[in-house]
Amino acid sequence: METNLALLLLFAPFAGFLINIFFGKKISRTLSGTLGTIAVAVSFAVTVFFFLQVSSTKVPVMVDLFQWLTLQNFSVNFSFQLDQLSLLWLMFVTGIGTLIHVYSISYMHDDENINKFFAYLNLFIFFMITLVMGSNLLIMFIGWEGVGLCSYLLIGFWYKNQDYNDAAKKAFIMNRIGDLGFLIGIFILGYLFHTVEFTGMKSMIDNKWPINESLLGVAMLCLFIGACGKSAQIPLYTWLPDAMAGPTPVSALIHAATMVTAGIFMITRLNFLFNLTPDVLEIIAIVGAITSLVAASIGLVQNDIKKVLAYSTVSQLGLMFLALGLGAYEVAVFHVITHAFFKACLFLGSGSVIHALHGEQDMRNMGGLRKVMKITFITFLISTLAISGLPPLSGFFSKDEILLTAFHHNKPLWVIGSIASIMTAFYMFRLVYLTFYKDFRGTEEQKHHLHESPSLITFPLVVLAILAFFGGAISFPGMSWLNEYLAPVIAKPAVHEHLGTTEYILMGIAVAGAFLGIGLAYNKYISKGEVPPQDSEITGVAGVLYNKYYVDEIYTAIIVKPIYAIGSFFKNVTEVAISAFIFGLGKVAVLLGNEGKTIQNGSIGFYLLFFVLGVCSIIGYIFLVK
Amino acid sequence: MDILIAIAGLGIICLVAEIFNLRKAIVPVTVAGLLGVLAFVGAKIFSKNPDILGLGFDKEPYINMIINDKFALSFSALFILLTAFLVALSPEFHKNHKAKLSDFVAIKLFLLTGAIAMISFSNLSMFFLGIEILSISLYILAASNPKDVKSNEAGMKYFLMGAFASGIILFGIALIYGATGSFNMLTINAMDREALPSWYNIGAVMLTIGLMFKIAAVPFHFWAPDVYEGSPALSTATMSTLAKVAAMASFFKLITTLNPHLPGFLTTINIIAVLSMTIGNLMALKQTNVKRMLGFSGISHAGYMLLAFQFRDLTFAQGNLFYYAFAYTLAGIAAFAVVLYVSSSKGNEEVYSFNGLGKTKPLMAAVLTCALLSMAGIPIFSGFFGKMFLFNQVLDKGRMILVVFAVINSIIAVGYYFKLILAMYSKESIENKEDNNTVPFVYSAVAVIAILINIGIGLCPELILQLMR
Amino acid sequence: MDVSFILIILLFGAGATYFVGDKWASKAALIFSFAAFAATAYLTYLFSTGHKVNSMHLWIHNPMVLFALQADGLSLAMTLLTTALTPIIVFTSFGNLFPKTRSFYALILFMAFAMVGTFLAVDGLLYYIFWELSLIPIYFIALIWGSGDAKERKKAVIKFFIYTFAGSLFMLVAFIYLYQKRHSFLNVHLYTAILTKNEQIWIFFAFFLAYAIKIPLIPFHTWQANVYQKAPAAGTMLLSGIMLKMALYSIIRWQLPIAPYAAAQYKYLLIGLSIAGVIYGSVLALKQNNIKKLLAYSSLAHVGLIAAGTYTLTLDGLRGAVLQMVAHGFGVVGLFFAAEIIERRFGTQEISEMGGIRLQSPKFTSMFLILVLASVALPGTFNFVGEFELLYSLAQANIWLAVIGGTTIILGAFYMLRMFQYVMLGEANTKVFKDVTFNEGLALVLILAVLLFLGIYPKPLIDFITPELEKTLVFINRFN
Amino acid sequence: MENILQEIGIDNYIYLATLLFCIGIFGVLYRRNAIVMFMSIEIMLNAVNLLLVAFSTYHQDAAGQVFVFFSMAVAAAEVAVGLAILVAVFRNHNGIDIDNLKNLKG
Repeated sequence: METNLALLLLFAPFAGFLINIFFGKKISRTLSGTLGTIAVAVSFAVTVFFFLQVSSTKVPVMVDLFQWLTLQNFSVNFSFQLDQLSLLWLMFVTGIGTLIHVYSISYMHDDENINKFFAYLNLFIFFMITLVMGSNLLIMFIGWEGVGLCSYLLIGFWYKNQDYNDAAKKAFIMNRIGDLGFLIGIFILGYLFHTVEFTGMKSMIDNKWPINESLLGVAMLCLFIGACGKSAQIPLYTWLPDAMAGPTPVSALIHAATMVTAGIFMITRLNFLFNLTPDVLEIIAIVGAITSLVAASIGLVQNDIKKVLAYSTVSQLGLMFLALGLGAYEVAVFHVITHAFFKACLFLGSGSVIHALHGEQDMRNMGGLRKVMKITFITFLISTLAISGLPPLSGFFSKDEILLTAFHHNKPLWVIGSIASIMTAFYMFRLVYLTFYKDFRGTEEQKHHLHESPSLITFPLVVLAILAFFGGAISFPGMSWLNEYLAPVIAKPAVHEHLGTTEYILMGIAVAGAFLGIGLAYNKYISKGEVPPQDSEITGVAGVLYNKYYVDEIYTAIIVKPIYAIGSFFKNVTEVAISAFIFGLGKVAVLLGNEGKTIQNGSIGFYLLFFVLGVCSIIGYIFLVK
Repeated sequence: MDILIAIAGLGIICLVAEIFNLRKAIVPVTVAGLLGVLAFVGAKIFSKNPDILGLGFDKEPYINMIINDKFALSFSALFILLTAFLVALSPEFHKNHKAKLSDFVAIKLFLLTGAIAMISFSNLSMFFLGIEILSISLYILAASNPKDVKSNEAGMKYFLMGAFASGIILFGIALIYGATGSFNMLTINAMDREALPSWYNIGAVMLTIGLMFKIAAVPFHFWAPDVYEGSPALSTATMSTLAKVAAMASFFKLITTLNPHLPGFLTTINIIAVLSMTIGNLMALKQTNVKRMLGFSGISHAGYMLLAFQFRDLTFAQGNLFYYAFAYTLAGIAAFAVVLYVSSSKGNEEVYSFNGLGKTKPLMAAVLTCALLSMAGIPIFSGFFGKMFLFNQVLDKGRMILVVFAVINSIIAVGYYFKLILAMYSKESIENKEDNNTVPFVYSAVAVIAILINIGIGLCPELILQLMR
Repeated sequence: MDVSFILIILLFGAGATYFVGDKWASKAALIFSFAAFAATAYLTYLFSTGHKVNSMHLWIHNPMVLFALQADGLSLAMTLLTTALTPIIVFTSFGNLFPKTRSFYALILFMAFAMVGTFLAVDGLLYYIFWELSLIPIYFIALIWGSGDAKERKKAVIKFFIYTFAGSLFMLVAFIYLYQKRHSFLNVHLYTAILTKNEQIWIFFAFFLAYAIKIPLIPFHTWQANVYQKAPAAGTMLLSGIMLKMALYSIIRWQLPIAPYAAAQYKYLLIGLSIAGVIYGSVLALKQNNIKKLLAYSSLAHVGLIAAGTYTLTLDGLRGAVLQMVAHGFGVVGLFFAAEIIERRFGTQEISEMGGIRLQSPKFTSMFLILVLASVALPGTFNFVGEFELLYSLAQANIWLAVIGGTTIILGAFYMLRMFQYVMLGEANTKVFKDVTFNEGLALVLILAVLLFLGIYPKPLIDFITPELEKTLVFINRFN
Repeated sequence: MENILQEIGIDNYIYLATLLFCIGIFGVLYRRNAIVMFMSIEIMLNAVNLLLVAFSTYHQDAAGQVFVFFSMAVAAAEVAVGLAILVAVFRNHNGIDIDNLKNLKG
């Protein structure tokens, strides 16, 4: 029964994928979308069932299907594990997934390939479930790569535009860099533990299995590289902003709420191993902090509404990694959940705006939308407040806990995180002000068509906004349901300080920082009524930021270009040289043959002379040379 | 001796038949007769008492002149088979000079007697007679187209150099006679090598040189390409198959029987083998005339066959040499059957004349391809086994370096063999007007039969190898 | 019934195909190749139920050569690969109108005959004969039915032939040399021949030359891209799908167990060379504008990894190599067929002249995409299984080797997706891309089915090949 | 006979024959007239004949002398064929200078 239900949970979206890919063209667009949605909804329902069961029994559900790979040291089975962590993840993956499917029915209605779209979305959910449910690293890796594939497919969904395809390709390749790290990590762990099952490794750690610490450290670092790729951390983050080429629901689902949190999931999953390698944790924390700052600073000056959100996502993911690096796994998970709510809402809201403006994404051409798009505006505002960290919205709690933890462990990181938070508040409100306040700056025609989005679009917005508002309830400081719930899967809970004066002061600082950011934004864009300048006029520091610190250019210059240059070198020099050398051997033979022709000159006298010379040399050799 | 008599008789019958206006019967009778003799030789090989007819030819005094061991008989069988093929090709080749047919057939038969004499000899005078009969017949065949300047030149060159080489052979024989006081190989072989005067060794070396000329080994090879190119194609076929192998086999027999105890002797032969292979192959690369190319190829094959001198077990080596000779000559006959066809329809044997043969005459092209592949040493053709057995034998003796040279040469050889194959399959025929002429039946029949035997002994090398045991 | 039956079917099939004439040749070839597949499947079944299906006859007395065909997990797996791919390859050629059809199909069957023989033979000389024999048909297939400028093609094909022939001749010498030691060519006898270290090294590298050229490993690969490009699709498929597996198989069957000391001695050199090929091929693939050349270089990269796996001398490496051979065999055949499908419609192999196919034929695009994904070893495809084991074995040898070898998954994604992007995506092409025909679709679907099924459930194959590999490994590790 | 042979010694016969043989060789090498070359070859053959006879006497064995008859007969046959070829060459080239025969080469 449990097995079957678990398989239903897993395969419902896959069935949706199959139906949509094979019969999608034959059924109506709405039906296609509805089927896709139902498929995910079924998964959601089953998840809820399991969630309730496991919450009460506290016994994980294990499903073992059949053997997959056999290696000398270990074998890998198709087996799944539904414990607290995976169910929590499944809850919001399938839950938000369902909402976004609903949203997409309307959002993508006019696209001729809507069936493909839903097929890919379903496939994504399928792989995401695989990733989360897998009971060993390799099953997780299937999901890991699978979501990467779906991300590729969906970013390049409008495949006629080669720029979008470039973005998709870039996302896939950068993910693959991480995946290599992941693979290497798996190799080392398999070598060390002779198993890659999470439970197996955990019990070995618990039983004090002797481990080569330094090798384990390498493995963990490799896995972290994998996480960096998937969760867009420095240095592998540049694909995420480009991934905004995909349709907005995709950005909401994959590039904000679910897939990009896979890295955090993986690290949390393996927390018992990461705990053994404090150095790696430190690296994670530093990388996370720097990522959050860098991404936030870039976000300050972006003008594409989705790009701002994308950098915001990178920045928030950075904060999560900061939490992970400090060993506060449950805090990171908490932020993942709240972030999923408000960031999904923000993306969907931006999608609603873009939908209303028929594809316009540049904030310089927006403005004044709050009058026309009330629901969108309100939900968007709630989420913005949440992300900015204003109490009592969900973002406040989660972000504050991260900063608290940082303060206790590592003050410089706290400073960085706080600055990033202030920036977040600034650019998010900049976004709100530019989009919804003042007057509309677009064309007359766009203005004419401005409208609130249909209910299929606004409904998910409302739900998500509510969640973004109240989501913090799952983990109030000091009385956290989440921490208790996750206790079985987290080996060494972070020390939860009692809420004392320091903590309240810190909260105050955080809130003040958020207000500072908001105030700066208000001052600049409402009071002064500034509109960001055109691209060519952006100079100085802003120019550097606007151009994302030229990181893409640097990558191109130091990695892509050299590879092509080496390729050219191989093609034009090495290949030719090797070829010439081998051909040269043949040529020498032919040349010798040609030269030999002059000796064969047709003269009998000459032939006879050679004959006699031959006789003399043979006799000479045999009888005279001893 | 009975074989020699039968074949010589056959030759005379040919000449007589011409007198009695039985021209049409000449070739069928000859071929049938040859096959009969072949069967007779076969019976001799397999029977316990070779003197099947009870004529006493295997007893004294003939035993002093002719020895019918398995080596001699096997090679005789091969020669007879080859001659049968060559004779079968004659009427078509000489269809414009029907009157000369009987002469050519008879000369080939006499040539065959020479070849058999020089392989079955037990006495140096028999050997000398054999080689001279063979050579003189070949001079005639080479120059057999007196109106053709090229044929004249070929005949003249071959004759002058051949006579020169004969002189050296004769000198060698004389020295050996002087040293041993006997022409009888059995007597000579039984003598104590250390007790013999040094002339003996000089004589053996001179014989070696003379025979190296006959097999066209470097540096005595210069005549071969020129003569092959200039002679009428059928004569070239005879030279490159029958004559070459006969010389090689008797060379092998002569040296193994004379068995000179000389430190540098085998080294010399090895050096000459390597030189022959290399120079033959390298020179063949740039040739445009197929006959000439096959001439150079023949030089390199002579080089390979010289490897047979590296042996530990004589019968083993004899078997390998015989196998190689068998494979090489049958591939040669098949190839020349095609070359004869092309040269009769296109008027020359340049490589471009073979262009598009794969399309117009797929059978002929296929046969020539197989023949060339066999010569190149590609399995499953017997040429491969020939090489492989020789390599095996040489490695058995521990001469790795020789094998490496041989292998490198095999690689070079592919270059020119495949030039011809490429021409047949990937180039368009220059002129299409003659496409509709059919291949004469004998050409295709001989080509196919020869190549089938070649493949057949490739599939069952035992058939040939066991003859020697 | 023993394994020689497969050979007989194929050989007889080749003859029959030639003699039924141009009209029916393709069908006859399909029937016979399928019959061979059925026979192989049946023999595999017999073998796995414990029957003896070996074939052993004395062929030549002195030197002693046996007509010895042995069915074991390894050889049967490779035979299955061959006989399964042959009908597919024949089937894919149905869409082409060749001149001299009968010769073409007869040669394909003959080629399959030779390759199956190579996989089954356990007598060194017999093996060598089959090995060389397979060279002849592919030479003619590429020469006569190839595409592109005739002169260039001739050059490429003759280069290929001489080159591979040259390499294998040294293998022959090595075999004969070994024969002197044991007076037998039988593999188990050769494994146990007593060789000095020096001898082992010489013999090892004589074999290596043959295999490195055929696989090909850098720097012996220069023949490959040109021949792949110029040969007709079926020829390319035979070459890349099966023929190069012959060499990889031979490493496991012959080279390593015969000269294990040398293999261990030069382990890192060989792995390094193989892995260098991975990167070299990948980087070169990035610069290709010809789709078949690109696939050729990608193949260079993939087989480099396989070779590296075999030279780790670990069970994982060998097993991964065999699995990846099968996976790569199917995958690369599929990709070359896809390239052929495009060429049939657009009449070009240049990537820059393609594009926009997805708009016109989404079905084909999907299938092509799956092939691309299989090629980049996405988990769930069979290629991942093989590549995982290979990289794992490299990691066991040295973690950096796995890292360097692992760049294939990055660079592979790079060039394959780049190719996919410019071939399939983008604005509609002005040229019409007719949707894939039923036949074309069927062939692709079959390939995909195999890749996906084995990707999820490779266990039967793994269990099938492992015992033999373990046995071989005992010989390989006998000095350690 | 025996006395003479003993007095002169077999070695000197060998030297003489070798000398004659070498004269023949140089004749072949030096002259360009086909007939003169034939004659030089005849000198070579006759040198051998001389040697054979000398050895025959030395060994007191008739076989050597018999062999000389063979060799003379063969030489005659050879020359007959050779002259026939020469005639054909003469007809086509109007000369018997072998330097004219250089068409086949390369």
